[in-house]
Amino acid sequence: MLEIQNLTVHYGKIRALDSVSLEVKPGEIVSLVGANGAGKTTLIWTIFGCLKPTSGKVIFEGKEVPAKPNVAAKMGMGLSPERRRLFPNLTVRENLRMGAYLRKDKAEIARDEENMYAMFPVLKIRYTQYAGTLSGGEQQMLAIARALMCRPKLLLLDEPSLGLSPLLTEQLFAKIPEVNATGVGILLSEQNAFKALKVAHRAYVIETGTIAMEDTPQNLLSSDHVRQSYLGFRAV
Amino acid sequence: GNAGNGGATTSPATSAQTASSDPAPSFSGEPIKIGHAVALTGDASVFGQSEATGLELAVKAVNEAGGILGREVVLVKADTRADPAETVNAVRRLVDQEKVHAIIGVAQSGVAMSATPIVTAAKIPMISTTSSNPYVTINKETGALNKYVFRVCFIDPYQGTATAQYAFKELGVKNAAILYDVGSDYSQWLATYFEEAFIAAGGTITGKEAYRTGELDFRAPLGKIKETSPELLFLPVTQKDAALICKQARDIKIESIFMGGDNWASPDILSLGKEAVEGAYFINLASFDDPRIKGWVEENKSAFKGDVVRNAILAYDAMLWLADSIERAGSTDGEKIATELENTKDLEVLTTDSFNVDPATHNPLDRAAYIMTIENNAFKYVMTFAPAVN
Amino acid sequence: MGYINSVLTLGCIQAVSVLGLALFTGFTGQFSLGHAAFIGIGAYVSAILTFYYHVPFILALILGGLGSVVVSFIIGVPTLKAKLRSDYFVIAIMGFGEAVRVVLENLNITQGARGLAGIEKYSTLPVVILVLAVCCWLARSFIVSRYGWRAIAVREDPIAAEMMGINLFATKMLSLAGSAFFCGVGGALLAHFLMYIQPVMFTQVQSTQLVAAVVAGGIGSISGPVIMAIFFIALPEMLRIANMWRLVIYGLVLILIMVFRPSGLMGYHELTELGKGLFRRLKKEGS
Amino acid sequence: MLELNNVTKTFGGIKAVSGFSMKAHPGEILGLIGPNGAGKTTMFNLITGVYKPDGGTISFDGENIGGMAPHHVVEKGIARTFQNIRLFNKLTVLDNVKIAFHNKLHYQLPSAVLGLPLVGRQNKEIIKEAMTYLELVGLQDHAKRVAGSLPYGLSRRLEIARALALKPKLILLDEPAAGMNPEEIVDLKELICMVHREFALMIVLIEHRMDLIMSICPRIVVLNFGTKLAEGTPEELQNNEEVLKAYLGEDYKNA
Amino acid sequence: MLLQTLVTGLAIGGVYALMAVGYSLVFSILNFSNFAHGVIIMLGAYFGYYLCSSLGLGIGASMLGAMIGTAVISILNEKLAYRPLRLRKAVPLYFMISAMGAAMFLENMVYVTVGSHFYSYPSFFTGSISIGGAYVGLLDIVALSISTFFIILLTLFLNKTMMGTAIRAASRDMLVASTLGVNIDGLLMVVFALAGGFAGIAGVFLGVKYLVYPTMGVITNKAYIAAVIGGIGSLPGAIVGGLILGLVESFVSAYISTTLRDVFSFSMLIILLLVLPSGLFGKTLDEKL
Ligand SMILES: Nc1ncnc2c1ncn2[C@@H]1O[C@H](COP(=O)(O)OP(=O)(O)OP(=O)(O)O)[C@@H](O)[C@H]1O
Ligand SMILES: Nc1ncnc2c1ncn2[C@@H]1O[C@H](COP(=O)(O)OP(=O)(O)OP(=O)(O)O)[C@@H](O)[C@H]1O
Ligand SMILES: [Mg+2]
Ligand SMILES: [Mg+2]
Repeated sequence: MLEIQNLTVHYGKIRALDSVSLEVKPGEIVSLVGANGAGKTTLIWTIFGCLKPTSGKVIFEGKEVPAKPNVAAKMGMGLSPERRRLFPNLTVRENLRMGAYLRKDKAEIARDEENMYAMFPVLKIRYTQYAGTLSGGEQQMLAIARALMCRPKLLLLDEPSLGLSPLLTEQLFAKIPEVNATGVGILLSEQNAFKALKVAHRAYVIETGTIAMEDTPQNLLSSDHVRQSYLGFRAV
Repeated sequence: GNAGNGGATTSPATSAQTASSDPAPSFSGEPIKIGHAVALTGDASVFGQSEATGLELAVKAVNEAGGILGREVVLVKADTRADPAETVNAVRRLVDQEKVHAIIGVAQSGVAMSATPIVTAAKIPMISTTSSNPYVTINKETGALNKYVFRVCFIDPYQGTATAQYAFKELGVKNAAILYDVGSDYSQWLATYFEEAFIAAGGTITGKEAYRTGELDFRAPLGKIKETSPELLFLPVTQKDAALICKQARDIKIESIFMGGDNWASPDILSLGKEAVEGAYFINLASFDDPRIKGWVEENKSAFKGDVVRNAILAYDAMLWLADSIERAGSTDGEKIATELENTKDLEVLTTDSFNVDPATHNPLDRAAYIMTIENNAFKYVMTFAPAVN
Repeated sequence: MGYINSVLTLGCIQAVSVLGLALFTGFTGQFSLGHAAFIGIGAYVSAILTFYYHVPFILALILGGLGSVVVSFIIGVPTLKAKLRSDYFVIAIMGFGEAVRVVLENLNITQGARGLAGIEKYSTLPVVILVLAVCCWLARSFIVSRYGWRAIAVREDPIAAEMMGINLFATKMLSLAGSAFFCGVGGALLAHFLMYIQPVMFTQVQSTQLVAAVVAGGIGSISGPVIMAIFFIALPEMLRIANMWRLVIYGLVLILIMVFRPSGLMGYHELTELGKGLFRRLKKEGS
Repeated sequence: MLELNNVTKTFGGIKAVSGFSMKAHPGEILGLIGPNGAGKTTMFNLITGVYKPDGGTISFDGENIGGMAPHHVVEKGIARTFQNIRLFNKLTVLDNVKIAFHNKLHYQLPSAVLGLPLVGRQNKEIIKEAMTYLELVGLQDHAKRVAGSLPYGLSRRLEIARALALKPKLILLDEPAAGMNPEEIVDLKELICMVHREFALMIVLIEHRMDLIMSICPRIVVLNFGTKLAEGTPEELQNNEEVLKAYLGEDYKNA
Repeated sequence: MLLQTLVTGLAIGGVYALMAVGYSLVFSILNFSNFAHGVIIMLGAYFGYYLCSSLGLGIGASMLGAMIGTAVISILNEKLAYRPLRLRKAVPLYFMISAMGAAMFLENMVYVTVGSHFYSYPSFFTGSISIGGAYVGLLDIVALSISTFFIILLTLFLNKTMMGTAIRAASRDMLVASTLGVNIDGLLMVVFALAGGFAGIAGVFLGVKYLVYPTMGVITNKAYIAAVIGGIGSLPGAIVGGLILGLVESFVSAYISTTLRDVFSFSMLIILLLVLPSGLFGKTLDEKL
């Protein structure tokens, strides 16, 4: 459903991504693993049309995605961005409603809103609070919920577990396959590499802007390189 | 009513008109350059733009009559925006870059004052059209005369006195109020002189209120004035402010007679003030009803498709004065021109047959104060008033 | 000669004031639409001193600057202490500028709107260039010192700055006072150049032009705003031929600068080399 | 010593912290954990003077610092990092650290404004010192980069370097490991242990990454709904049913 | 006199409020003070003037025409002077400078093309009602009611519709708003059209009440102050702020001094901000750390 061909992205003169190709097939969960500064966030922003690539293409369901985020959203992508990026001056509820900006089905939206509250009960308690005053973890929940409110065909999650308590992280990673089961493709960039690999169908390892490996999670989890560089098992 | 001098003398303007049918005169030598420092933009540009038309006509007339000293007269304009700092650059440019031989314009007193040091240092004579502050031509501290600075208009004390005395003596008004603009030197001076003269004449000032430049709503100070029920309200302010004040005063039922200074002499006041300014009086430097200049005004109107304000007429006078003086000086030497400007006697200009200059002050002598009124939404000449000076 | 000289002199005088605003806006990140008031105070204080009391020009120049500093506390202490949001501060200081003008119009010693004429001429081009050079040195030294670091930190992130032990109020107030000083000196120079001052010369339009020069010259740069100050004075003069159209063009130029060089002429340039690098850069620009 | 006594903070009806007491001793690394919204960050904000406590006292080295202006708190020797990173984004990495020394320089305003040579000399020394802090966190090669262009993980390190450069007695770290992978967390662990040793620092650490907190904090305080839920060693907490239920999740029992 | 002063103050305040709304609106999304707002008000006054005096249209039609005219100018202003900055993610300061450039450009365009003459509208709503000795202008009543009506409408739009929510969201994070499907260009067109439309109404009322001339936009400074009193970005604040400023001005003028009026209203502004640092209705959203 998502196909990326030879994507190269620059920040000024600095090359952040170098000819990256990658694919998310329908109904798949794909994880991105990589060190700080490898280029995961850059890749995700570029997929969504927020950054203009120097060369290469992003193709979603057979159509090229232009460098216009609102068009990408219309095509059926949803994003939970790194650093949350909520609208601090809107209430929790309004943030959720903004997630459903493109949807017209009022009743469905209301139902989804209830679903989000069920998933993150604390949001329900705080629904009239300004998003800017939520705690870090609460904000992260809201960012994920807002992305889900889009009802996307493809969900891009950039570090969704950031700042969540261990308990909630468990719940989140339990939720991801559930969402996926409804037919939503998921591209997941996550530092908690164990969990990210466990939940994925396939994974890519990004190193300084290029794809270093592509494999099944089982294989990656047993690769020495991955274990040493990303899972914290140091060679003795 | 008619202009004091009655009969239709041939004004230079009309002679220029007849001359235009002649073949163009041939000039010899370098042209004589006259600088025109004028507000072409900004709020004061209403006057500046019209002043430019008057000066252009004057230069045309002078050239058609053979130029000065047989040389062509050319005009160089520089925008002052009526801003003192801007004026320094404009006048410097005229003096140093354009090498003009004399300067006309600098219509506002503040603007003229910032130009004074420059022309004095460069020995370039400057005739101001409408700066009526006495200290434009005289150094306030030392009392010394600014040798190169002249003006064609009357000064504020004269104007203030004339309006006050006219109001007291001719209109029979015994008490008056003043509303003026503290942000404007012109308005401050005029208010002061009016007040002094009116009290000296035996009247009472019931209220003196002020506002700041840029004000649009005058109901508050007017409300205070209304409480004192003056017979006359003196408004030494711009035509725009005057029109608004009159309107708003009538709105809150102030029944006083309105009276203003020469700044009222723009057709704007008629179109803006409408009924509210009916019956108001003001003093002017020229009367448009004056048969001497009626033809000229028409000519100007048809040539430039705009309303004529007094600055155009004064600029025209200034140019004729300057031309005559250069002719008599026999050269473009600034010092000599200044001396001749100072010694001008009984010169025929657009507004009068005998234009005289006071050598001690560089002010014109016996400049007539035309009392005007507004009737049927038009200016109407009432009389020429000469105040008694003690 | 005299004309070019006069335009340059005015340009350099403006540059001194712009330098002040560069400290406040460019380096401390506080926007202001009232700095013309400080120019006015400097102009009147110094002119009154030389005119009525025959104080030597140098002293009058410095006292003019200090006069503005004193006044800057009147507006600075309440507003900066209250941690006003920047937009509120802008409007407050704009109102303050107007209020100062009202006072100037109503005092006897300033001779009100009639203006103060007959001020001695001291601001010749060499004098003005000298003062500008000294001011540039002072401003540069300030910026590369720890006081400048504090200002820059406040501009970048006031909250983080506070968490690094920076006193927000003291830092902003110091910048405001410093900028008022430069504006005051600029005003003193102006008074002794024009030889005539009037309250209407110190309006919000003048403040606007200061801001325009700072931003067009580049936030976080000293050289940029100085160059732009002179350019913006010279521009209307260069466009005199265009006459009526010159202010239309001036406005257009302002937009174009923002559109095509949004961080100004030298935006952040000296900033990235804060400290030693800045010095090297200034040297390079100088040559 | 940092001592919180019965501290309370409410936001329009929400009790973010209520009647919380805690002690941290010199040279200690104290862990602070708890569910999202438990009030951990609020606690840091109270200590550093961002918020005024509604009740209770906060004292540091015997002095009451509750409600003191943030820049005064810093002067007492407390530095912090932020949960949502706050760097001077447009400045270079080096400048970010350098600014921390603003109070450590010895010249005064007059010499600064006149640009006397001693100013330059002192500044130069400071730059050298700032570099050592960058080396400490492994950012020496990025010194000239603009801080805003750093990826998330490196930004966190820069924040730590900047806080250390203030030479505090107590440093408050708010989720320093967020955005790091397990391998990077190992590095961070070493970094924290090292600065703790070298600078004899007192550290209070908020973290949700148990691999970090369980391995370096001898003592951990658990916060829930603004009050203390438990306190103890990592082992104790991993077997505390309430903590498991509210925070760690049942999975942790086996770990 | 007390009553008259009150009425005068309310009438002036109504005009300030009307001008403050458009300014507040743009501020609320782009977070910068749109200093071109005053000039657009001035253009509105000119459009209205030409429509009713040259084409002889009625006041209603003229106002509608002026609103359309200023809306178009306002949109163009955004497209040419602000959009490029927006795309580069410039800080508000740059927008302000660009706005100043736009203001200078437009104002001097008027000088060059139309000239510096003053114009006055044909008389509309000239009557006045006497209430206990105070004269209330019919025009003022009409202006105040029309502006209140529109402002209420606008407030409902911003707070109750999805588009309004999107406007507020985009004011903090345009990029993320667009990832949710918001068309930022389209949204800003709506915002600037609305702000322009309000400028048009304000211009026509100013023109009818006072005069039409190129520098009339300067009075908008008062509107900025009114907006701050009410809390920038808050529309009810704009109304209340305008009325308060108008009242303070007219009372100071009437009972203390006309010339020192600005000193008093300024001092009042400072004192108010000391007590309420974000104005009467402004929200302080302290950033959470
Ligand atoms: N605005 C920017 N300007 C310049 N360089 C940038 C910018 N943003 C990111 N970079 C650089 O691009 C590279 C990739 O960064 P990116 O944020 O995509 O990494 P990441 O894999 O998401 O890292 P992390 O796990 O820390 O979030 C890094 O080297 C980073 O420094
Ligand atoms: N300014 C505020 N207004 C209203 N509520 C607030 C404000 N600040 C914090 N809160 C609430 O107080 C509670 C505590 O927040 P705090 O940030 O301290 O949580 P935390 O323990 O740091 O959580 P996390 O682990 O998610 O960062 C939260 O529920 C939050 O919504
Ligand atoms: Mg990332
Ligand atoms: Mg937190």
